[in-house]
Amino acid sequence: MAKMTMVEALNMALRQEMQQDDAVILLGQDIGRDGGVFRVTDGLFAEFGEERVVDTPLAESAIVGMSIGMAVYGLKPVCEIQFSGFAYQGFHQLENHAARMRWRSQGRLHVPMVMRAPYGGGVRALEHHSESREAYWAHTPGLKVIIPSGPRNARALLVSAIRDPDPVIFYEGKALYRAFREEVPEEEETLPIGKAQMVRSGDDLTMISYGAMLRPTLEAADDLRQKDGVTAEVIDLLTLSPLDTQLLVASVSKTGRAVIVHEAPRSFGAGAEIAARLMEEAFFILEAPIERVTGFDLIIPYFSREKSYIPGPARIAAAARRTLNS
Amino acid sequence: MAKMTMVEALNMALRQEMQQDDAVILLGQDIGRDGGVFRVTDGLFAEFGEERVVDTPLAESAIVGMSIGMAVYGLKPVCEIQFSGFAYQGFHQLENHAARMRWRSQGRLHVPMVMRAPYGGGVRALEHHSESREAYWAHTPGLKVIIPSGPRNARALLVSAIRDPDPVIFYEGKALYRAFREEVPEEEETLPIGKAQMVRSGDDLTMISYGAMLRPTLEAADDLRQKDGVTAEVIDLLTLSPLDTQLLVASVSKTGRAVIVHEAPRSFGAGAEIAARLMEEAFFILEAPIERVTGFDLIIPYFSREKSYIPGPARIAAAARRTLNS
Amino acid sequence: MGRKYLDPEIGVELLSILDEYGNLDAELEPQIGNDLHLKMYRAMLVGRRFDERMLDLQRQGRIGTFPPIKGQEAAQIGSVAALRDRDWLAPSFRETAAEIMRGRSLESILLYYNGYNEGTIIPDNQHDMPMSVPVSSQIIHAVGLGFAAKYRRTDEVVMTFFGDGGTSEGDFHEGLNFAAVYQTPVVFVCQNNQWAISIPLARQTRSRTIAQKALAYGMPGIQVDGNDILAVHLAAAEAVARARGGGGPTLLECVTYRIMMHTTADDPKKYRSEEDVERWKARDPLIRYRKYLVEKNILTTHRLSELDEEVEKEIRSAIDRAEEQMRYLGQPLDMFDHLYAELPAELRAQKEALARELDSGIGAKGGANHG
Amino acid sequence: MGRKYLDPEIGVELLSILDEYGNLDAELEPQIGNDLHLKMYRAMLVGRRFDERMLDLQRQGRIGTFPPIKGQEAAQIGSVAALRDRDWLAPSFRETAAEIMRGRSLESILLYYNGYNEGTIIPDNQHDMPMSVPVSSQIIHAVGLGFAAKYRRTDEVVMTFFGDGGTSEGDFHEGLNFAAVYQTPVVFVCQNNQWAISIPLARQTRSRTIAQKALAYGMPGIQVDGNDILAVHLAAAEAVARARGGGGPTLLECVTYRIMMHTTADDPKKYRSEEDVERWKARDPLIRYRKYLVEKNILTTHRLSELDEEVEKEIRSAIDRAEEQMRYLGQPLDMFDHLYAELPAELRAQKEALARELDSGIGAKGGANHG
Ligand SMILES: Cc1ncc(C[n+]2csc(CCOP(=O)(O)OP(=O)(O)O)c2C)c(N)n1
Ligand SMILES: Cc1ncc(C[n+]2csc(CCOP(=O)(O)OP(=O)(O)O)c2C)c(N)n1
Ligand SMILES: [Mg+2]
Ligand SMILES: [Mg+2]
Repeated sequence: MAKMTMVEALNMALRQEMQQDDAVILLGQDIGRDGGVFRVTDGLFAEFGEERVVDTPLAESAIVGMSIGMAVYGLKPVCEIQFSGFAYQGFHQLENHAARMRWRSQGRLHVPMVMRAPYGGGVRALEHHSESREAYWAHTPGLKVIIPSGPRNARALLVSAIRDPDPVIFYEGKALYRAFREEVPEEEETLPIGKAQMVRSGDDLTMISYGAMLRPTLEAADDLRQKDGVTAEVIDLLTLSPLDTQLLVASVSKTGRAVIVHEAPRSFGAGAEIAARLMEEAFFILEAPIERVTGFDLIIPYFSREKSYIPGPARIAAAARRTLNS
Repeated sequence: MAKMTMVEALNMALRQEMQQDDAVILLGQDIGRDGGVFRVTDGLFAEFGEERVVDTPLAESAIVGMSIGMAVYGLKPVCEIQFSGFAYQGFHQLENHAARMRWRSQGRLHVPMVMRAPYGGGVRALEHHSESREAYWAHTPGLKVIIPSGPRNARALLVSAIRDPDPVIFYEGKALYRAFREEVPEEEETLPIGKAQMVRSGDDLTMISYGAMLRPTLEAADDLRQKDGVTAEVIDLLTLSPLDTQLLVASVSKTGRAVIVHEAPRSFGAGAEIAARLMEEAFFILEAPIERVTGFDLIIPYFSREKSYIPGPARIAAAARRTLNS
Repeated sequence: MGRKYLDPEIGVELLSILDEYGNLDAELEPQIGNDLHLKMYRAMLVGRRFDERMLDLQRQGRIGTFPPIKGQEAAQIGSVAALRDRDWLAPSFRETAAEIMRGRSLESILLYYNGYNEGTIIPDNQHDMPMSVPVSSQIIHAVGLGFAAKYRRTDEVVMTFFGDGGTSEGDFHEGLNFAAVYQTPVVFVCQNNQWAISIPLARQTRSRTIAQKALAYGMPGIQVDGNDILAVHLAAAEAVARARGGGGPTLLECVTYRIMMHTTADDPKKYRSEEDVERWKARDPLIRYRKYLVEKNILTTHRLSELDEEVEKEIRSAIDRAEEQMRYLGQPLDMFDHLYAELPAELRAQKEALARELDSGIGAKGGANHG
Repeated sequence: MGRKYLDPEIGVELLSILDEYGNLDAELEPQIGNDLHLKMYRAMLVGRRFDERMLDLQRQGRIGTFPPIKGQEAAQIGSVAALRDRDWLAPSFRETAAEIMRGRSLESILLYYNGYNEGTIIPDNQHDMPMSVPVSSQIIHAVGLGFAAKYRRTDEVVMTFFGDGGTSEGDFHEGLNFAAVYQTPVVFVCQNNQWAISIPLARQTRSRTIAQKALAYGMPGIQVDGNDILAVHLAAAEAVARARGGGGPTLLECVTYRIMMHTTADDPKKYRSEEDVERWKARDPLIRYRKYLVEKNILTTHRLSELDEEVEKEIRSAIDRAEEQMRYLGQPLDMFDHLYAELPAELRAQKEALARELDSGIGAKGGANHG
């Protein structure tokens, strides 16, 4: 097993799927000769050529729309939107068509496409390059939303996403791309879409997070254990939609307390749905209000202030302590 | 006071604001000679001419984007998107610019625009003509989201929206356009943005709704009173963002129980945020899980099935009874 | 060094073979076999009569809102007649005649306009896409289909339709640009019927023709008399041949007219004059074609009246079959089918909740709502 | 009846007055006053030197990622020099020189690229929009501004900038179409620098020129040598005059080249050859213009070196002022300012929560993060 960054792991997932299945085609801006602005497709143009690693003109609606046509034909397009903040130009193609084609055709036509996009802050980027708005897609019936938290699960989930018969939005935390390395097996590895993972078991409260927020959440859990002798059960959602309610409810039924952490704005964000479901399914077990630790209801500020916007371990731990003490 | 349909009331609001302020300009598809596909702008082209009632080519991004430019210049554009299901073509203009211009310019430039769009089902329309996805806008910092429930508050809120210094998404329930008439005063009437209304007071549970779902919610409340002798406090949100948490919490603090009703898909919808806030602010008062009565996590079916998709009084009352009996 | 301005007034000639007075340009007259002539005429006839019948049904409340196609039959039939079965069609919402020619059943159309999702089912052996309501959004799907067909080394061609109003959408621009860059085998057919609901072409764009928009993409463009099926078919056949031969995409503008209302919910009197409509009625593509077929002895007047009867019967029985099906179609629980390959847990729970509701009789308030 | 195809190969002449070898087309030489010449040259010089200096700062970690403009100074300065103060500029993200010419301070640019929202503040007396990062999205704002300026009976003109890649976005198409339909006073300036990050023009569009895309909108289009400030200025002045006179919009294509990387995060070696770059370096717009000014005795070599020193000083002190300001700017709580005219209750609560966090020292983990 090689130690890989998330960029390398994603690159391996794409390469291996392309080697196995010539229906897998990549398209997007600068993914070819340039290898992608984050290098996720590095080397694939050289290996598979311009027919399968397709540099596109500068138009997101067309990138998504062309992927839909390819997918209906029977290919498995994986398109890259250079930054998730520019996916909205293709919003109507995703909502009007990618999410509906199977339904509209009564099962005749399928759209097995993946839309990859880097999301989130923390890399000192310019405006529109640091957004987290995964809730838009999660609220769109017909789409699935996957957000990995590290190299190994990113690779396994991307393979699963490519093989999934339905359209998948695959958000990659920029801050994770090169943040750390993990052992990633050369052999095929997949992960089930729609299943969360308990990454740390505990008894006193449940901490729920995903993507780039998992690590600060784990740091907060460590802090609680060390300073307060409190053990937190930490859940990594991995898939935001469909949501793995079962695992969340099972954990909270044990701990009676929950903190949800995400980088996206708080209001009408993913945390609200998670909190609502826990409240619905575990109401009589809950011992304290569920805490949401999230980005503020603001546009993420330019990078000199972004660290104060993005939840950090201290903010998360403080919220956990509030839950524990109420 | 004349008895008006919501279409007539909205028309009056536009006419009066245009008469008072020549900065108010309307633009959209077929709003001129045709008077709009729902006749909301009927007669305004004749009264104000093509410079102020602007028929546009068929391009939503340009309709929203041109409104932004007009607003920055100092006009007060009110654009109509023919159906909310076609607003996504302008999604990036709303998220990238309308919602950000004041912030981006550090308060120098403002975007006092209103985007009107008919939303929701129940009128036997074709695909994409019956959607309710208000949560997309509510999750977008920088926008305000207003959804009136009848002729009188529609008129007052549209006036407030036009005068508001920030961009407002104004969703009009198609099913309400001609459903009933209300007395609407000729004199100026406004309503504060961000304030909900208690439309019926009660003690046993709180029913929260907005837009076209208010009336079935009231019918359900009647049913509960008659059949179960239960009094429900019914709250009409009117503004979805910013949400009037205070009034909601006050009511639930009294009743201890809540049912939230909307037509939009359940998951990651507005009901989740409302439930989460009530859980956060009134946790120790809540006596039963908050019920969400919503559209299913599906694309609203073609009209032969839409009545089974859209929450009706019976479904709402049943949910209320579950809350009361748990 | 030096200067020269582009002349923005550049226009395109109209390709016309059989004009409204029945004059024929023998040199350009395409050699079309009688079978195809018959097939095209029959499809135009079905398209016309079915459209008229649907209007009655709509007025009687037996179907919902729909967009009539009267007057645009030649633009549609002449174009798709150039396709092979294995080719692809990516229609918008006003290609009823084209869809029928391609094999879509009349029942499915009636079911669709009566609010049944079952009305969009496409026969398995058919390559076509379901109609697309968001204006011009389907254009880009055609490019993706064409890219895939080329990638798979087939000689399949994709034809997509859109209106004059559709040329204003960003998707039109992005789609044609992608098609030209990748030289995908796509034929872009604009049914320029002069109106986008209440907006006339002159307020939709300032370009003198739609065909010239092809210049922006380095793509061939041609404008034809859309009510002249010979001209439409010739131009379409050339564009299809170019695409099939690896010559890339073409923009084909068919100049025609929307004789009826935009949809049955629309009232054209609010925005256009009757004279204009009358002038165009005189250019009726069906009558023009019929005259040609008779003069050429391809069809006898006797055969024509037989065809009228056949088509009447065909439509009547389709309506019967559709109304028969509506008795058992439209079960509420079916709405949970086909969103995903597999129903996620949350949706399963929602489906069960609806099932319970229906059993408990609460569902009574729901259910199909015809009429 | 009959037929004729459009020739998709129609192109446009290049407007060129002062070529890379210093040859001058005296007939076309615009009569520009010495003050304007001086103003334009100085702005080009500041643009060039500031760009070079920012690259150093970025390499030293003293500012973040930014897009260099080297080689595009003439396209920018020649264009905006045709505007009056009351006119509007709607820039994209690579118009640093144009923004400076319009009055944006060097400090504000440094603050912006150092992640300070304060860096986008536009002086009150100025009509310009802040830079727009989403490609081509600003084009439509320009049309709205132009519509409003016309509605208010002013003679203000709006100029908007975008790149060659930007012409592929739907917003480019929708914006130019709207401008032509409403005849708004807008000048659309495309800085065709041959590259969109790693995508060369030939893979961006199949049209031989960008100027010819104007034909799709019935709008005049012109292509000029973008490194020839005399040509750029003449074409821009004509387009601005047309717009101001009620003649409607123009598409102006400036053919230039992106000499440097796309942004400091980009590595062009991955996708383009050095020869190409070298060939374009020989066409340097600044050197070409300086030569002209000296030959015309508009500037002496002595004055030139004085200017070099002045500009050096100006940049140095701007950097000092910016770094001085950064010591007190960037307070976390300020992020809640300016989203809405009035802070809604929920946001007030969130602001208070952050304030408490900062007091409690938890905020220590947050705060400004320079370098
Ligand atoms: C994106 C989008 N915006 C608006 C509409 C509403 N609408 C339906 S058809 C139509 C006019 C279309 O005109 P045109 O493209 O000329 O086609 P035609 O109706 O004439 O066949 C409009 C505005 C839509 N369906 N999709
Ligand atoms: C809508 C959108 N998509 C993608 C990007 C990322 N991006 C920034 S600049 C750029 C290339 C722009 O090329 P061009 O328009 O030629 O301008 P240039 O960079 O050459 O000045 C891309 C793809 C963006 N900013 N906006
Ligand atoms: Mg039309
Ligand atoms: Mg460029």
